[in-house]
Amino acid sequence: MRFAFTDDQLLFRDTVGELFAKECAPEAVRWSWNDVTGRNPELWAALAEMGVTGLTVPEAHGGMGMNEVDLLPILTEAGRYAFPGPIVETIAVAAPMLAESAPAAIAERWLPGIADGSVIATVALTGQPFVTDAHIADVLLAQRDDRIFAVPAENLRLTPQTSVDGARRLFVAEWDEADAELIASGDEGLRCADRAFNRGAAATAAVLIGLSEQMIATTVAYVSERKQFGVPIGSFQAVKHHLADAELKVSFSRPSVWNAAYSIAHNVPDVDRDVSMAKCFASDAAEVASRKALQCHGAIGYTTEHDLHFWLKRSWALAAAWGDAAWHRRRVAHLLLDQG
Amino acid sequence: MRFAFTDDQLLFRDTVGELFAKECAPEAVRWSWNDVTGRNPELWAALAEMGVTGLTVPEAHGGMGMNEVDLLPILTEAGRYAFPGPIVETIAVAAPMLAESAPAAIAERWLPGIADGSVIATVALTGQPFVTDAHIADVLLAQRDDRIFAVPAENLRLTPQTSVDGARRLFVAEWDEADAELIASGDEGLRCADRAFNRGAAATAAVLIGLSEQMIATTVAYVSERKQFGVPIGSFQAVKHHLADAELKVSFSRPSVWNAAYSIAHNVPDVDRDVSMAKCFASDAAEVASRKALQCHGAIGYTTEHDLHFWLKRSWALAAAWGDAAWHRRRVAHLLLDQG
Amino acid sequence: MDLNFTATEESFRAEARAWLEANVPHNLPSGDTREGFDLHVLWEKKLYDARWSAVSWPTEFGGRGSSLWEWLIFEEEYYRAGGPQRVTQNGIFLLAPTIFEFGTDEQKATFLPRMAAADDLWCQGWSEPDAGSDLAGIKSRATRDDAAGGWILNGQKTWTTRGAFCNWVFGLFRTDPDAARHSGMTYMMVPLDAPGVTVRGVERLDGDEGFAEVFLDDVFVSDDLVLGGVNEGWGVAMATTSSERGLTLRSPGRYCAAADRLVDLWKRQSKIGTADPSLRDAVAQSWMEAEAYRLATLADVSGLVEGKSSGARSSLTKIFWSELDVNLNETAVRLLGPAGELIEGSPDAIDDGAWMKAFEFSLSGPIYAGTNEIQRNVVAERVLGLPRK
Amino acid sequence: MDLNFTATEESFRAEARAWLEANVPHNLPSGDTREGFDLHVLWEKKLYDARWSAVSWPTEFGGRGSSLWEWLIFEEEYYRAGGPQRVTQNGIFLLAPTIFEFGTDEQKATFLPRMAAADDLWCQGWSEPDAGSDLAGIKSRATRDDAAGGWILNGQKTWTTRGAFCNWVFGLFRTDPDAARHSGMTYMMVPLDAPGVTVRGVERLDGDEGFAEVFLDDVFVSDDLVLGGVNEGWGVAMATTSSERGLTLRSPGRYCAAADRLVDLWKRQSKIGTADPSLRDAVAQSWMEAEAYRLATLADVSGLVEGKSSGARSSLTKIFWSELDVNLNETAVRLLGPAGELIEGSPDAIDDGAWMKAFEFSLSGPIYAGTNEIQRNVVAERVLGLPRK
Repeated sequence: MRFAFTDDQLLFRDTVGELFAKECAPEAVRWSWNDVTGRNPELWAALAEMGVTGLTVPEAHGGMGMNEVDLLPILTEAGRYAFPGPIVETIAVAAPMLAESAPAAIAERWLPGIADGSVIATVALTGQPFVTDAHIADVLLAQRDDRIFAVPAENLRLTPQTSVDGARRLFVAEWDEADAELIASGDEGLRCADRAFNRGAAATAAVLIGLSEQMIATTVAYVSERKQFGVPIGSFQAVKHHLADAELKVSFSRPSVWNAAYSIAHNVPDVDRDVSMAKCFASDAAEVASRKALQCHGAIGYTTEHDLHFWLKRSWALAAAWGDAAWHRRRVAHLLLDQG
Repeated sequence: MRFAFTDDQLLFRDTVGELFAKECAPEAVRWSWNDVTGRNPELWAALAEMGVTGLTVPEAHGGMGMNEVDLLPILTEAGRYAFPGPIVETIAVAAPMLAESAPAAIAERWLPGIADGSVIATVALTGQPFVTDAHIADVLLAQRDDRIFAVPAENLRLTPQTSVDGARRLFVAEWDEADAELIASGDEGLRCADRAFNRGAAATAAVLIGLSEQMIATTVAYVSERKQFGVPIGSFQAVKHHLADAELKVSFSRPSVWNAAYSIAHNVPDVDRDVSMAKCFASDAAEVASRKALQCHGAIGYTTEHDLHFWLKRSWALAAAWGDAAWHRRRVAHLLLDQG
Repeated sequence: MDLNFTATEESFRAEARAWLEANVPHNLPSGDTREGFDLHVLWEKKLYDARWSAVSWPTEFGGRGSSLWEWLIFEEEYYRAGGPQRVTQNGIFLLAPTIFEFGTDEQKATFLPRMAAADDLWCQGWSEPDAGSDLAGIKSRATRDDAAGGWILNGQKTWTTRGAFCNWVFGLFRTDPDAARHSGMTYMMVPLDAPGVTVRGVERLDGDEGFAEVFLDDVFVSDDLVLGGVNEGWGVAMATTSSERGLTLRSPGRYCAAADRLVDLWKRQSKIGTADPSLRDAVAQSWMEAEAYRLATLADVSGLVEGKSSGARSSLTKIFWSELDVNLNETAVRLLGPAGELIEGSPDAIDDGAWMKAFEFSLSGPIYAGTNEIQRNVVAERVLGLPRK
Repeated sequence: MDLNFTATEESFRAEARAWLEANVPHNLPSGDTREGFDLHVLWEKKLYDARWSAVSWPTEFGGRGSSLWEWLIFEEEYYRAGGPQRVTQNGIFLLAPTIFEFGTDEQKATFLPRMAAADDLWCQGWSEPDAGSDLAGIKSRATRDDAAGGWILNGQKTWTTRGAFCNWVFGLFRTDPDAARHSGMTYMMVPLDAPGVTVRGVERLDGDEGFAEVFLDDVFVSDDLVLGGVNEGWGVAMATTSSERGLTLRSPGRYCAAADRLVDLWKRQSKIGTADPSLRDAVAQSWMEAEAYRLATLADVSGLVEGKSSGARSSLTKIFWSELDVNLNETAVRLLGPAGELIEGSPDAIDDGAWMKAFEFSLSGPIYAGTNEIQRNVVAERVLGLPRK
């Protein structure tokens, strides 16, 4: 029993974190809101260079063949910096879908490109009407009933939607089956979709942990400086308890996210339950952290001139994406209560 | 439009409140826990003397012919003093049941006694397995399917139960229809039961308001005196906010209870919704007030030597009685959402 | 206790309803943008022309002399009809009650009719960079100019709602620099077109230019623009902030209408099978909270018409409406599922993103008009009597 | 990351499970009553005879020298088997870690084996009438008696759990009356049968005589009963209170077992059609909170075995387990509907009133071992680094 990361895993995470710190400062997020594509290909290339985009790609396809336990701490760093881009979709979801379920030719068509950064993939499972980053994707992995397809980008008809998070780019994507490659169908298709959903939910939970940690850190810094009534507002017990509440939520969500990573990587029997618990807790924690962060910032946090809103809005969007807390709590309830 | 009590109503309430203050001090509640019957006939007689037991009895049967708007503020006083006895059952529920639904002979058998204090009545509607105060009751008004009966006490077989609130006396009551007087049946029986249930729920909500107000008042007094770290603990912001939260809950529950009283008295079309809202809010408020009161008292509140626990335990019992907050919230949801 | 309105009140309601149904504009752009603001002002002028802009004011100032009950009825009908936000709000609902209480006859005659007619548009200038929750910390100062018969203002105000679009601001200025924190301040009304005033718009969380910073650089204000006594501004301001927390700023009609729309949203989402069953209780709870606010207001107004002030209990009111507003809109956004994050203009946004916008706006409620932390202190200390320390 | 136990650990689990299944007594009366306490002591002696009373201690003191992982496994199995409360808890889980850290070899040899064997039964004496959350406010004093080689104690301790049934108490006494608040205190172990000691039982919320007041009137305590240095008691006590907040007092096995019983209760109530559908989410939430506590503990222990202390984060742990315990038991009581208020001995009480009793007990969690308000201050100041003021 060892519920901890290896030194290598932590080093990898920290190295990627340093890249984000340098290349994905708040000004970069602000740029993403205002730019037409909102995506920085050089930063994606740098991630590829480090091996991040190929982290989950099998070695046979030019990747590192690692798993969720290696990946999720890196996604938490992506959350900490509110990184704009399809890191969850391409690396956490699409690559393993292709590696696990796609016929060899299809896998070979896309996976080496994911590994070297030249291919960006995004995902649309049943129940996900809005596809992220379809405007820069090379391929969409999409579910239609019990069938999973790879749809090359040139065959997609996109309608842009507008998210409250200006750095998130959402689309409705239409396509014809004739223009798509079948990856899996029947029970295998559903299994592929289930595993993809679990991966997306757990990966998003990891991002939410990073967002939450950063909102708490930013707020701690602000309330330690900001003075009212002659003292830092962080010395008021009400402010202390707001932030302690947020820290409590995040502290007891984090282990459940690492456990979900392990359960997916090792395909343990309770993987659905573990993933849903992780997403439920991480979504709830992000809601609490974002609420407390805004309240403790006061009016300054309520402007777009301040950076806080990038984290708030990403938190709202991701808390709801891949199933919100209520949806996942219901799945856990079903698994616990409706049998035996 | 005037959503306020008359001076006469307030005077009546205050007069009864003064009686409770004198005759139902905490030592009287403590006595009730330890006494065999736990009921003080002299205090009941004093209530009868004042007209309280006959408040809802029609004048033709020797009562005052008043309604819920007159009665509920008095029940809030009963809650404030944690009065032990079947004041809700006899006055708020049984008397109106008999007055509205019973054949003249049955009404005449019991109502004058309720008015003059010589008859105590209790109630068992469907879904209420435990009958309060059956040990001192003269008559039980009981529902069986769509029929409502008056069962004289001598025909009841009682099994005592033990409540966490030692001043509450609960029983399982068994009886044979042959030994009971039919009050109403069919649609009329169900209507009688519905109105009785609404009356019990609203009356209990009024009691909960009094319990909550008293828990807040007691706690304010305690934290203003008790010192730690060299200052009254009531000067700490966390303690202030605990009590402000409780006050907030009670302040916005109280009007809904008065509204329920009005809706019952005037049989407005939305009476079910209004009553359920009142009980839902009052139950929630009492849970919050009891939680905050205990937390702010600390260990001293966690002993039976201190009086606080009388209020805590009554609150827990009554928050659950006559439908708990969740049950009534569901009824409101049904009324709002399942039509149209 | 009598929960019926009189026949006169009911006919007032009928008149208001008929007029609003015929005239309320729909789909106005946000009043917190330049373009939207101008359209809202046109609507305000229309309201005024039909004497609905300030129903409770005496007719001489542009109102109808309506009772508080009729005012409540009008508010119910206004929001039930889907009436747009009131960009005159800070004047009519906050400054005006203060003018009625503290203003001279001349001030009333000068300012109130122009306010009712939306000829003057008012914003408030309470907060400063170092005076938010700690309102007594304001530093903007007014220096006496006896010769000119007035004051020279210097300093900065911030978080001034719609400041970039209004032509007047009211607020506190320090007139006696040596006085203790709560003393030595004076309540003044300042024309934003006066020389020395600079206004900079600030974008709000939802992207609207809803805030402004107001910089004052040797701005002259004549004596007739002082409201209440010199150095007595704190007491005058408390009257305004009490209006801000209580009845006049946030009538229950607004929340009851929102709760009804939430119920309608639930039914629509149910019909297409996407209503989250876990949210059923939350929808009912939000509806009940709006109704509880309505009932509490009926009780308050019943007291007010008999001369009983609710005093510090207005802090309870402010906490309650601000938190119910957050709960209600959060529930709605959750009900929308994946579409919850879509905003105005997004093709698949339900109700054109109005719920997310309302949710964002609701989050300011626990912050402005005195944070809810401060309000809870006030409740503890002034309603319950806990020691201040 | 490897979430499997080793073969050795699994065989330890199997041995524990088999022994517990064969030996755990059921339906013991509460250990917080005189009669129940004696029966619990018999059970503790049986545990000791099979060397299960303190598995993580070295064998020389009566343990098995088990690893922290094995200790966790034993706790899981103990509560899964329905093992009764541990009346030796304040000795084995709170005092013993302090003796291991600060005690002399002689103290270890004297006290630990008797503690493991339940020959000595320990209670703690932290709180005093004026020193609750403010532990540094204690006034009980120890006066030096050089001639006799010890100290003369005077004062009063309160909220001493099971104090009326134990024969030893440990706590802090002021040995230097002139020192600052946190200094000048010494940690002492006091025999309750010493002359000058009076113990008065106090009835707890649930009716059990679970508390005691301990009055000390010129009680002599010899030097070998001082734990750690004279005047260094605060630091020694902090080690004990840290155990109290964290791992050793409240192992996750206890909450996971309770959560499993809650799930079972839901299924039973469902079967008879009385499970409140609104509580379904709450049952799942409670189960997840217990599981989250288990996972957080696995992470903590993974750090501990590599020498990383969790430090002030133990305050987060204390808040979490105390609040999850309240939520869990409150959910259970609500699930019982009208039977929720029935207690032990009531004919129709479900599970003989155990849920209400557990709910009542859970309410003490946010109070004892440092109120959760104090713990939140600690989290804010020492985990997050907010200014103390």
